[in-house]
Amino acid sequence: MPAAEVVGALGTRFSATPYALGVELHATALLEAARALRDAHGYRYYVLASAIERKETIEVVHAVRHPDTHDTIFLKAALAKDALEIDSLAYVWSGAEWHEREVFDLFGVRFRGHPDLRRILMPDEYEGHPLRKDFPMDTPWGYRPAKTEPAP
Amino acid sequence: MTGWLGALVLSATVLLVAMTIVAYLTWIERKVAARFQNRIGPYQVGVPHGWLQPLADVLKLIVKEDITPRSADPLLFNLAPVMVVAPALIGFAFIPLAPGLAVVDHPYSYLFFTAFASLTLLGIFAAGWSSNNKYALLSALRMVAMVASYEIPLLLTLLVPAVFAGSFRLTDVVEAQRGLWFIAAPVVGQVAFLVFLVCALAEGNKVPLDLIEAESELIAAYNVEYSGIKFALFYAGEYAHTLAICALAATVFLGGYLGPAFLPGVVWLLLKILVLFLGVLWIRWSLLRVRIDQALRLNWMVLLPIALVNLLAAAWWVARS
Amino acid sequence: MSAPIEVVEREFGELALNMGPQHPSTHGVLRLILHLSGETVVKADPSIGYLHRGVEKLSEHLAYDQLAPVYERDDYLAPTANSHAYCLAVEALGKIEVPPRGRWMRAFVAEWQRVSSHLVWLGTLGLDLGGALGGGTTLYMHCFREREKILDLLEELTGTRYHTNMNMIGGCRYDLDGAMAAKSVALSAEIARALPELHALAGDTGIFRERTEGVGVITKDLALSLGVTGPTLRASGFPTDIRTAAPYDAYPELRFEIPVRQAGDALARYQVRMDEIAISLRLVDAIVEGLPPGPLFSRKPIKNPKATKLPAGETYVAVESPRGELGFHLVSDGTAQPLRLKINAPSFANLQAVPHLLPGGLVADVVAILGSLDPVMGDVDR
Amino acid sequence: MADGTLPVLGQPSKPAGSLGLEDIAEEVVRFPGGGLALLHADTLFHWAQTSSLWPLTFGLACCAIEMMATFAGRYDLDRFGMILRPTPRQSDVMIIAGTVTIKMAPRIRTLYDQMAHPKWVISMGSCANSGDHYRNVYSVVPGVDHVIPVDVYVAGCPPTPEALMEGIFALQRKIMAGRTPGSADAGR
Repeated sequence: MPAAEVVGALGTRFSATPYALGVELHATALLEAARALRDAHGYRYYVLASAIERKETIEVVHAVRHPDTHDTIFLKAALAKDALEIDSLAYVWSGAEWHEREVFDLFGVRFRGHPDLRRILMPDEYEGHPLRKDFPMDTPWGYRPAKTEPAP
Repeated sequence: MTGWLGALVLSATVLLVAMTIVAYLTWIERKVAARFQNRIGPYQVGVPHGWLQPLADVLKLIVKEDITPRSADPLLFNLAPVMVVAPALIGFAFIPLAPGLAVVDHPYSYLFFTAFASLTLLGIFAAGWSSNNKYALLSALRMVAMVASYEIPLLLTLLVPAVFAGSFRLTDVVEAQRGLWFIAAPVVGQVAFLVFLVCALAEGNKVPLDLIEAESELIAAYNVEYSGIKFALFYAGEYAHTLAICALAATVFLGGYLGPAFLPGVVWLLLKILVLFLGVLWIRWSLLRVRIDQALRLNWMVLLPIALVNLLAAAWWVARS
Repeated sequence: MSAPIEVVEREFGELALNMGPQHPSTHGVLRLILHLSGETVVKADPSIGYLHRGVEKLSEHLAYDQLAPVYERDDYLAPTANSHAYCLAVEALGKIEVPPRGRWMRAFVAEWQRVSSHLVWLGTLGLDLGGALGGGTTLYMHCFREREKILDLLEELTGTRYHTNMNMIGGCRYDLDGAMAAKSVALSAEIARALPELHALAGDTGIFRERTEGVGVITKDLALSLGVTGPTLRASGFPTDIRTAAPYDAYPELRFEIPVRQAGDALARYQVRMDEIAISLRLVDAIVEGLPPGPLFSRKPIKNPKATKLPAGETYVAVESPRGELGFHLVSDGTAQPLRLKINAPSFANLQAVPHLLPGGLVADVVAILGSLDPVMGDVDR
Repeated sequence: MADGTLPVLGQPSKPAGSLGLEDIAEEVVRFPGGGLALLHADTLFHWAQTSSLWPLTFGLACCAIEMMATFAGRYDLDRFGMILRPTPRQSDVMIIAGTVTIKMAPRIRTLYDQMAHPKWVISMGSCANSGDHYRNVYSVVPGVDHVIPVDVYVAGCPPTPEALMEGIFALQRKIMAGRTPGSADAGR
């Protein structure tokens, strides 16, 4: 789906490597690339933010779309697990605000410059980031009792 | 049966009949609403069409736990239900049941009735304020805004029958309608009735003007903290108030107990009240709710000028003839 | 009502009102912290997550064939849209072909559920605007009367009322026979006849227009930047519909118009959805007419679900659910379970508009705006 | 009652060996129509509670839609005197319709505590009964009975309106039998 010339332009300007859905770029280039994508290429429609946990890294993914051509492009930036901090895109697309809060809540990635970085899905006083691979699925908390039967 | 004994028997009878009617108004409302909504309504409690439903509701509410929240003002909190239900019931004392027969036949009974009907709303305010709940508070504040504005056109239109009859005694007002019911008075009567109906919807807390008990916004509004028998009193008070307003409308606009002689006057009165109540239900169960600013705009921009002009027209008509 | 209400910010003269999670018109378990000045909202802070069921974590622990019914519980007003998007994602990654009849049957159920979902939306909007003790309940009852007929048809087709479990990877499970096709045609005509009645109870009344016109306006810029989708986006002037923008299944072969309104207010959202009901009814008839013959599915779930493996890769596939773009971002590492599965929920995106829309309105506008956005909390929280 | 649970209205108390009211009542009941005259107060009140079960307007997830469908025209719980009340103070029965999460559980507890006695709980659907397929997920309480006592469990995902109505009838039988609220024995 991504438009080839946009991917190419991003690749030359921000040394990003194309992949199936968009481009992979360095975490420090994300904010600039996002601004360029919105202002120069017209990708004004925000789709989603997500994160993918790999062996060594956590990849933060943003997806944005051109409202007229309906081209979707994914921006992916890998973070080392001991330095989970990346620039927030909440001031580029305001739709990123809640999505980034969700990634923070579930993965523990901190977003620099986010207007209101709080937990969104889990209770405020919850410990841990549930979607991390080292977080057991049936962790007891609050009214949730300790495990009494094996997980499926 | 003279003197105080007669008055006692009469008032006890009126009170009992009024309370029974109030209880069955809830059943009528549920059945009528069900008809509007393609369903059956109460059916299983009591063999023909759930006729024991009001009894079951009242009994259940009596045995239910009666909670007074710790942060509430206990005096006002417990007094408020009585303040709602008592004035509405007192109002029935002034309704003429037959020529010259009312529990209280006072020369200013008309004014007393309207005063007591409005007192009910004071009880609602007390409930909303004393509950120490934000939804109840918002409801109480809305009530003050609504009542402070809707009382004015309401009273102005209620003056029209008094002007026609030349008396504040309700029995006189009825007797003055022997020739022509006041609703049939050309233009003035119909306009007065319509304005009264809209104001009564607001006072009686019915959709589309039920901003005091806006269930989808303020949960249960002023009675949000009330349970058990106190809630039952609110429930009864709401219907008693509606009944009282319908009774007033039947008395001053529809000729009260007057009617063809094959039925006694009281039956005519009850029939007129029932027709008015069904009319209110029809409005209530088919319209959506307006917003508070729209309701107030309707009052100040539309109802109040119309009521004023209408009152002047009524006075001019009476002075001319 | 439920959580203790204590904060009163006296220095600003504001009243902090806690609306939800248990409130008649928050459409489930949404909680809104409203800061009121008088009755005017000055700040709104939605709090979500009261129905967060960890579906994304759960999907990393189950096999591909086991997952489709799990997602049906997410957006519980249009369950097949979820499994539909999931199956499309797996099929895209695994290069699995779906026979034509299977693709058309998926669209058939999806369109019926769009109608039934919009009917629930209209009924609950009525409850929001009219209260449980008024005309709103009447509208709600009439909507549910029509919806029950759709559920009857779906129950006859699939065995359940709305969690149909219709879609599976490689096709769908249940087939339409001649008698049911005739029923579907008759039913769509019946509901099309009932639509004016519903419109007369809602949008045709002056009070409804007064309550919704100019309320909760989402401007074009805000709509794009927030990423609101579906009818909410189309009411703001963008004719964007995944069914035509990135057509899937039977939709490339179907012709239908996309309703658009420019105003972006609650009334426009109402009009878009009402038009969509009519269009979906025509679509259902078109699907029944053009249903191609042939098999329903290309593969069956196998006995040992863990044996199904997808090649490593990453894909994003979206469908147009009744609430908008419902996308599945599926990442596979070549094992029997997804490495990561992100559900891009339309209600989540639409609900994000709430803090931008509520300030300046009254408490009564809050419920009107929420009702017009049609959030489903299972979809928001996942 | 002895174990600290809530008292039930109108429990008859009779000294051992004496001819109590109940024995006389049994004699009278043999006459046709005599039972009506000697209707026990507790039977009367249980009947009232059975006939006017007001649920709290409270839905969590998918099951709430089926609950709404049950209140709507085709099934119409108003036939049995059930009307929805939006505030817990005025409701008698709480229908837990949907998945209970750890974030929602304290609120459910608060709502339950705010209800006035006698209060009943129907757990509707597999999620509220046991957590269903979310049972092992970090954010889900595996069954609402970890939070509040439950009277009737209704199975299904989601239960059909008929199943919910059967659950309500089971609760009515339980109330008529004078069982303590919160005891999980079905009133058969």
